[in-house]
Amino acid sequence: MTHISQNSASDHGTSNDVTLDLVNRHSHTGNLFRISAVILSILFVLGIAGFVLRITTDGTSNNDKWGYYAAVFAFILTTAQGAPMVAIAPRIVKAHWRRSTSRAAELWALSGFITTLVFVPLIFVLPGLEDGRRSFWFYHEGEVARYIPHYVGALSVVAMALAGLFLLWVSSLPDLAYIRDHQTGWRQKWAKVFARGWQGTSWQWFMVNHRMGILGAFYFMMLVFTHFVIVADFLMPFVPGWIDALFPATHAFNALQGGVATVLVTLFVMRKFGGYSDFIQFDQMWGLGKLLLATSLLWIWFSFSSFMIFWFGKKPNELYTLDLLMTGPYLWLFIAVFILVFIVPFFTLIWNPVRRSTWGPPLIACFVLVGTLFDRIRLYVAAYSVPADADMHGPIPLDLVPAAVYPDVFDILITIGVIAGAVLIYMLGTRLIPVINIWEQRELSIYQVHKRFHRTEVQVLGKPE
Amino acid sequence: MANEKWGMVIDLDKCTGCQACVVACQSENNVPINDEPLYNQRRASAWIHIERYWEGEFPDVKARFIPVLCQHCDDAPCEPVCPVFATYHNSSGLNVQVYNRCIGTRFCANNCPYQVRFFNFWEPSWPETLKNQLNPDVTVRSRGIMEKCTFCIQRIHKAGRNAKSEGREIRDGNDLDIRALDPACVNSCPTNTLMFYDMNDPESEIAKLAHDELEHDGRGYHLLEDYGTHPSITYLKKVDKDAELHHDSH
Amino acid sequence: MQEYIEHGPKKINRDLLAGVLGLPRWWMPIASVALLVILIAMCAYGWELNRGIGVAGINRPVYWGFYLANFVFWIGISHAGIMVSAILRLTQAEWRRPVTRAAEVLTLFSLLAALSNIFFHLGRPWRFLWIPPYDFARGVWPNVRSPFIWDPSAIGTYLIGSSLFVFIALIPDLAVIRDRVSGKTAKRVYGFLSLGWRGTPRQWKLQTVAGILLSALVLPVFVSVHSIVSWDFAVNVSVEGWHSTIFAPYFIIGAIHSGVSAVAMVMALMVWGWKLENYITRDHFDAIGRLLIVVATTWFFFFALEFFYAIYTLEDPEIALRTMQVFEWPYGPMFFVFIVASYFIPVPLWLLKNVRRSPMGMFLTTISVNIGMWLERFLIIIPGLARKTPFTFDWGTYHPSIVEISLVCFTFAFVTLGVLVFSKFFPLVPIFDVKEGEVFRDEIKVGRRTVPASIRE
Amino acid sequence: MRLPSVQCVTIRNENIMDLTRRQFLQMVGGSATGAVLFAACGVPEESRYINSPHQMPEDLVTGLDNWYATLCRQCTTSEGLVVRVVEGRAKKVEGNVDYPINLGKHSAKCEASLQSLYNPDRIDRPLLRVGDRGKGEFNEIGWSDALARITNQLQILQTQNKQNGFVMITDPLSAHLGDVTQRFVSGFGGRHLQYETIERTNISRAMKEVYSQEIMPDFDISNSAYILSFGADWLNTWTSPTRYMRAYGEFRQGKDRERGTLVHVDPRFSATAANADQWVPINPGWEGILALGIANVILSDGLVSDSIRSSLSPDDIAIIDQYTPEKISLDVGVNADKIRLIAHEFSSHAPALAIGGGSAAAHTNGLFNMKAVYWLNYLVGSVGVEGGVIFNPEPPVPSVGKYSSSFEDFRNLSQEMSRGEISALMIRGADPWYGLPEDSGFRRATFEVPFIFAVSNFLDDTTAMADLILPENDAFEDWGSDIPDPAPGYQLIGFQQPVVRPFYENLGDELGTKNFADIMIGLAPQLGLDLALPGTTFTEILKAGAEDLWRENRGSITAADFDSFWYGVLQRGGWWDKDSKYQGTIPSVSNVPNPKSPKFDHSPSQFPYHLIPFTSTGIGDGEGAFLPWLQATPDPITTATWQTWLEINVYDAEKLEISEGDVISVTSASGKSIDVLAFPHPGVPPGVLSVPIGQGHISGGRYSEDRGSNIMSILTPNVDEESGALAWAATKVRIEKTGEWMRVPKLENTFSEFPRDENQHIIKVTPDESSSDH
Repeated sequence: MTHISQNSASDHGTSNDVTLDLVNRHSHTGNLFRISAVILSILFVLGIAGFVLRITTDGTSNNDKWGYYAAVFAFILTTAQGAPMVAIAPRIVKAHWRRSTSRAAELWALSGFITTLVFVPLIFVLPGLEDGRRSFWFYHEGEVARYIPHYVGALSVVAMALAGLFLLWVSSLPDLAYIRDHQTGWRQKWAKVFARGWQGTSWQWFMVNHRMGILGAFYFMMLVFTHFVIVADFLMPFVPGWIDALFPATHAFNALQGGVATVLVTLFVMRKFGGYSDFIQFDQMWGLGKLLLATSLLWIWFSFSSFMIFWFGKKPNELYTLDLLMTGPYLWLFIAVFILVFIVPFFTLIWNPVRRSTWGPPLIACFVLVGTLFDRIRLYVAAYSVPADADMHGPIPLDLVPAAVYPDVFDILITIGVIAGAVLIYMLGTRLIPVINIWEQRELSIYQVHKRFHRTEVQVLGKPE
Repeated sequence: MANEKWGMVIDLDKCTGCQACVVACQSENNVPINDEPLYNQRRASAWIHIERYWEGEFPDVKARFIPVLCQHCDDAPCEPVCPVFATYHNSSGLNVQVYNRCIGTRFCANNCPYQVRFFNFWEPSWPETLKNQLNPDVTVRSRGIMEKCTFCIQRIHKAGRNAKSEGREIRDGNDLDIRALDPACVNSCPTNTLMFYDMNDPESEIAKLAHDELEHDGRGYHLLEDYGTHPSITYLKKVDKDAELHHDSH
Repeated sequence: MQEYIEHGPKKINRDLLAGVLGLPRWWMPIASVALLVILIAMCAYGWELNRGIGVAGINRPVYWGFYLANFVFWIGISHAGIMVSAILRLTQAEWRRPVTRAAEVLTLFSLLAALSNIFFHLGRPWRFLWIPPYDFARGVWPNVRSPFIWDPSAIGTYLIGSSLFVFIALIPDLAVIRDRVSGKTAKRVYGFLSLGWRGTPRQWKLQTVAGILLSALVLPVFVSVHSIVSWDFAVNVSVEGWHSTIFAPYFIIGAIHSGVSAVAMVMALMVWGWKLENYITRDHFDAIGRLLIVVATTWFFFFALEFFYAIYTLEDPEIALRTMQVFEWPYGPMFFVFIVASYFIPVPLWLLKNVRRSPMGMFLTTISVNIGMWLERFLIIIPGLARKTPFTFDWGTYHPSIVEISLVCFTFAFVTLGVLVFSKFFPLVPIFDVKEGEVFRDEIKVGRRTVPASIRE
Repeated sequence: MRLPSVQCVTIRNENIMDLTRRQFLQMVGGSATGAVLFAACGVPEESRYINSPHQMPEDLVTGLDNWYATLCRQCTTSEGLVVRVVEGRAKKVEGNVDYPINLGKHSAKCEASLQSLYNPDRIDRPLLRVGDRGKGEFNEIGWSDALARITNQLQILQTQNKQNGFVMITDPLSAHLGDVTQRFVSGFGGRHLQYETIERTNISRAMKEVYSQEIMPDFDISNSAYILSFGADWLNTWTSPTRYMRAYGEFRQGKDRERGTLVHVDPRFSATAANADQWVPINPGWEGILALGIANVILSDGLVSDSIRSSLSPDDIAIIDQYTPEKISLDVGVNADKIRLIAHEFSSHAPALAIGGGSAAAHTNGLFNMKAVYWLNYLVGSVGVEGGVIFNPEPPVPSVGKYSSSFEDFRNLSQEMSRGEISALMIRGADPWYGLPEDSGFRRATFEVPFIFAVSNFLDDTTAMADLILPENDAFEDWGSDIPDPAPGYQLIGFQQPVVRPFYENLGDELGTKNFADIMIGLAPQLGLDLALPGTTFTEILKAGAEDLWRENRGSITAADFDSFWYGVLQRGGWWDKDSKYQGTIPSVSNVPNPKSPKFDHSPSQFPYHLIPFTSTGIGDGEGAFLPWLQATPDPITTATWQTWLEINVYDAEKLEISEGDVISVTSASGKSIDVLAFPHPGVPPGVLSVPIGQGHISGGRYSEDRGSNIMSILTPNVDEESGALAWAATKVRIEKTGEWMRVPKLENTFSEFPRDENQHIIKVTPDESSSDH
């Protein structure tokens, strides 16, 4: 680790220059942006159309038609909604490189709108508890509501989305103030409304930091809890014998990995097309690259821990689960996932030159994102395709493993549409809130200095309490 | 003798819990005498033992007996966990314990869902005169090692050797062969609850019985099927006048 | 607010070598007590060897007892060293510097303590040689499918790795001692150990690189060791309480929880014992306190998952097991103590700055954590066995015998004595690391306040 | 009262010798010094063996073995065995496939007879009492000396012309041994009593009066469709369990037959009750009345064939008419509908069989109970038919039937003893000291008898009182013969041959063990008796007996010359003739026994609980208490071992705050009390306590001594006036907690609740297809 980052702040001199520069960049909207926005919105509309067709033709009664739908929901949940963690975690450990990435990450909280929307039909797809599925709610006729998983699921998804939005808003208060002060037209009005009279008093600063801390922690907890609920009630109960205590954690950690990947790709786009190349540099790639490596390692360790127990246990139900999710109808999908989510990141990112390049980590991140999508498809489609009348408790023979379910036109439309929607809403968001965090950039220019140390020049980082 | 798969059929409807098999096993296999302290320490070893389960309350109380012994599973959970291969599966479907090899980690015992593996916590001891009874064909296990039912492998081998020396194979028909072959518990069982023979032998009455009862939803079942151990022992359900049908689904 | 004391190399040497060149007054009595305990326990072990494992309280079906609970506990503690020095080194946490050595030494001795438990546990320890694959001549191999074969390999690797770790970090300090110690043989010994260290830039570079490399390499081992230890239990298909996929991460995070707590404990003891309050400052306690909050909470999350999913199966033995664990005497009270002592007492206290920053506070809380974590291991192992499978006829219980208890005491005495002896011959605080820390420390002026800063290479 | 343990000086010395010898050998072995060191700290030498890490000892070919057919003497009805002998040592016992009683099967007791052969506490030489009587101090004495002493004593009797002062108490003897004993005793002019702890007086009397049979008939369980059993635990301990269990296997799942139904009436939840399709708990002593109630239903509902009905005399019918279910249900404790149901099923499933015994026969109205129960068989016409009661023919050789003297006889004997009229008591294989209630006065009386000598292998309680102990050959070392009772429905005699040489023959002629018959035969000339026996040794007598059979030239073995016949008999373990069935007349019906209700002459307030003793699965009535295997055999219901426990209803226990293992003192109306371990379980009817017989020996070696307590000793000596049998189930008791606690040694878990399997994870149950119609 002997390379020295030339950080934007040093080139842009004082913090005020930084502010002005960023505010201007923020207000300028290019053609490429407009075109892509249009395309995305078309795709999104197509997706909605696909959904309408699906629900009119098949209804919500039979699960296997909704596997892909659930999968893409989970995909957005694990990638876009995981992204804000990339802003939260480094902030807690005071990693200096986070400053130009945190806003880009936080903005993904907007995708909460999409997930909430997409989640609604799932409530109707999931049958009630009275069919004797496994659940944490220990269903008893009369004593426990039969739709309690649905309530709790909806609640947690909404709560998570809201937490994200609040976090975004709180952390962008100072920037909104800057916009209010340095801008004119509708942006200024908009910012005026949301900046809530920010003056930058030390008390306000203290409150902002404080709120960010709390909301960050809360968002993390909501993330874990939501994944837990989704897995425990919307995924596992469909598969007899899939009693994998670790899997909710795996699912949540995938969200971290997916989040990092999402942010990496976002940064790359910003750097390449958004014109933020001065702000997004090796440091960010290096740090996020390390994170991506770490999360991939976590992925393999968690997955192996789960696999190990099932494989050694060899109970009929465990074998059934393994066959359904790994070795059976979805074998090739599983191999693809394994390569994309573990092999590729591990064997490339472990290599310093790759991490140090601006193109390496984003490229890997693309692989990871595709892998994550496949992974979700593998899990959800498989789980939703298990016949509803399978005995959930007794030993279940392997020959009841259902065949692979392939996507039809509707599924493809929906999948693309939902993803397009998420990206679209993000792009629109960048028009309202600067995608580079102005106040943190100012902070950086304050806390980072370069000194001569004996014979080399070193970078000195201030760590305020 | 390579292609056998020794197995047992246990008809729970006949078992009266008379304990004949238990003592027969003790005397055939040099199982240490379970004195009172051993029972109080919960370390009594009975390779085959009768478990008694209660059902209902007085006066409609029921006590049901089941002889439990090593199931000689095809996928025995005890086998993979032994670090030193002290327990392994032999060519004739038996789950064998190599006493000399055992170092006493007791891992196998933990991983046995049937709890039929017994550990020599103390050095087994007999009064001098009683040692005259010990079976010369069976090792006297020392302390600190695991032991369990072997389906009286020494008898199986002896029967095989005798048959070979007379230049023939063991036959199901030949009663004396079967007497020599059968484990001590099977020979003693007064009600013929326990039946033993090669499950790979298509002619064998017992193999047929096991097969039929298992296939055409008869009384056959394996102990703890949902553990996927595939035991060599087939139990036949107890018949009860006032049993509900729904229990069969379990 | 961070306080910061400039020492200067001379003072550092003087302070940190005090334990080696001199001897604290309390050293002898404590060491001799520990030695006494060890001797007594060895008599107990002799008795066990002589009479057989029957002298322990284990029975059918509870075939595993105190020894393995204790084994897991010490493996857990052993994760402290690597956690603190390797991970913190890689993430360049400044506060690690004075505590790394103590943590690593703790690792070393707790690993040995854990290993000793294996021998207590075996039915025929004199036959342990069947485990390593040496009997090729007769074609007899160990069974590589068994976690009890993975265990020795992983633990062995871990032991070697962490001893290297300790040694590499020791070299510069050994040189310092070599130059200060009086007495011919001592000089010769330290001279030999310090491998002719002269402090040339090249040597420094090598030493640093080696440190970083080792941390990177030892991390996978660190993960594998406890995963494997957890699999000793989790692969047991017939013990529902154990057969849970979460065990590997759950054990790891539990290990880190107890391990880091143990480090904090040792830090406090060092502050008191060797008067190191100028080196292990309140900041250090603060930092480790924060770390502990995160660790503890993650651990609790995994604990909750493990517990919920156990009941999730809705199998009779599982329900019975949990009822026994939580409600029945004596496990119920133990469970309560465990959960309170390892989470609900310490974490809220750690949230208070004053507690985090006071050695006494950290000492007491971390002690309670380790009591709780010991009970956790006990509560995982024994009830699981006592209620395995639907064979209610065989369900049992377990009472530890005096032999087992004294052998558990042995492990504690052994680790204590080990660390004490180590501290007599080597400095418990890495001298060179502290000096490096001083060099890398810096300040930045922001308006009117000065912000402490650290130099990044 | 408590006797100190036996100190057999000589035996001790011998042991020490042998120990020192081994150590000495170790010393000389120079290489063995290490071994000695290890031995010093007690590391067992097995742990020091170096053994192959991968070779199974089971793979090694060992020495050759021989199998000899013989008889078992542990069981009440001797079973045919084959014994595996390797290098002159008996290793394993298995059932004799040919022998009709057990057809290759055998009970736990037979297995354990190996341990009586090699028992460390077995008496290996004649012993002479040195201390006071009952102190149990004996000294070694030569055979010639011992026999001389006996001769003297008996000659004194002859000279004083008090031959009738000589009484011999043996276990029930039959065939040739019985014959010899009979001749000896009667020749001398003494008396011969046959003792069993659980006497069969009532049953044999009932057989005589109901079926007019001298000997016990056989029950054709395997062919019967419906069995109604009263009190007899015939699947566990009663008369001939192994034979019955073999039949039971057929009865349940026999080929090409419908599954039989078993209903068991018993105040105690015995193993038979556990295996029954229906267990009918009943108030103790009312079995007979219940039987009449069933008869009542059968008659009034016209479930009986006209032929039988017509053969009933009017006053029979009059008697039965009184016992309507409604009237009796309160006393009997079984509700009327249930009685009706049972009656209907019993009469509708032919052939049906009614068996009675056990505690049902052990009441002040025991004889009536038995008669009433067995009389039921007439009503359903299953007397003398397949699947019912099958009468036995006369035994093939002239022999005393296996009868056991009634309690009354022993009470009279005790009175005579205490009056000093008995001057010589000879005891063999019987333990009246243990088995008779203390109130019978036998124990006290023994101190009044000048000369007691016992022929016994073990120092059981009675033997411990003897002045002279003559050790007998073990069954496996000895010749013998037995006519099983009940026989399998045709003539059968089992022959017992020595399978190993006497274990103690190396002690020489003066020491070691002898055959009981040979002892008597040896004594006879000195006493000037002519027993007119066909031989000078017991073996010859047996051969002579066999020769008679050979001459009849029928049955399982026929041969040209006697020798081959003899060897054939020995190889098959006996001789039988399947065609020699019962020839006599089969009565169509007999008179209804005149009813009699049980009497418990104690105030219920003082003694609220019925005490039902029962025979232990393992150690039986105490005769097996010396054998560790039997001691360690778990009781089927409680799985308890090695101790005496008290089975008490769970709710009674809760009321009294009694939990398992509490030491409870049981006090009977006789004022005597014993301490037992409480064992509450769901199977015990409220108000009933049951305690196993067999523990509480005051001597007899390491396995039986000071272990548990003797329930027989506290019984109140109620008798059935008609038969004079001891009503051992008619005692009422009260219980108190002593406050002590002791773990019950049992196989079952130590988990607080009763092991249940309600969801049938383990024992799966399926409904009865054959009887699915109702």
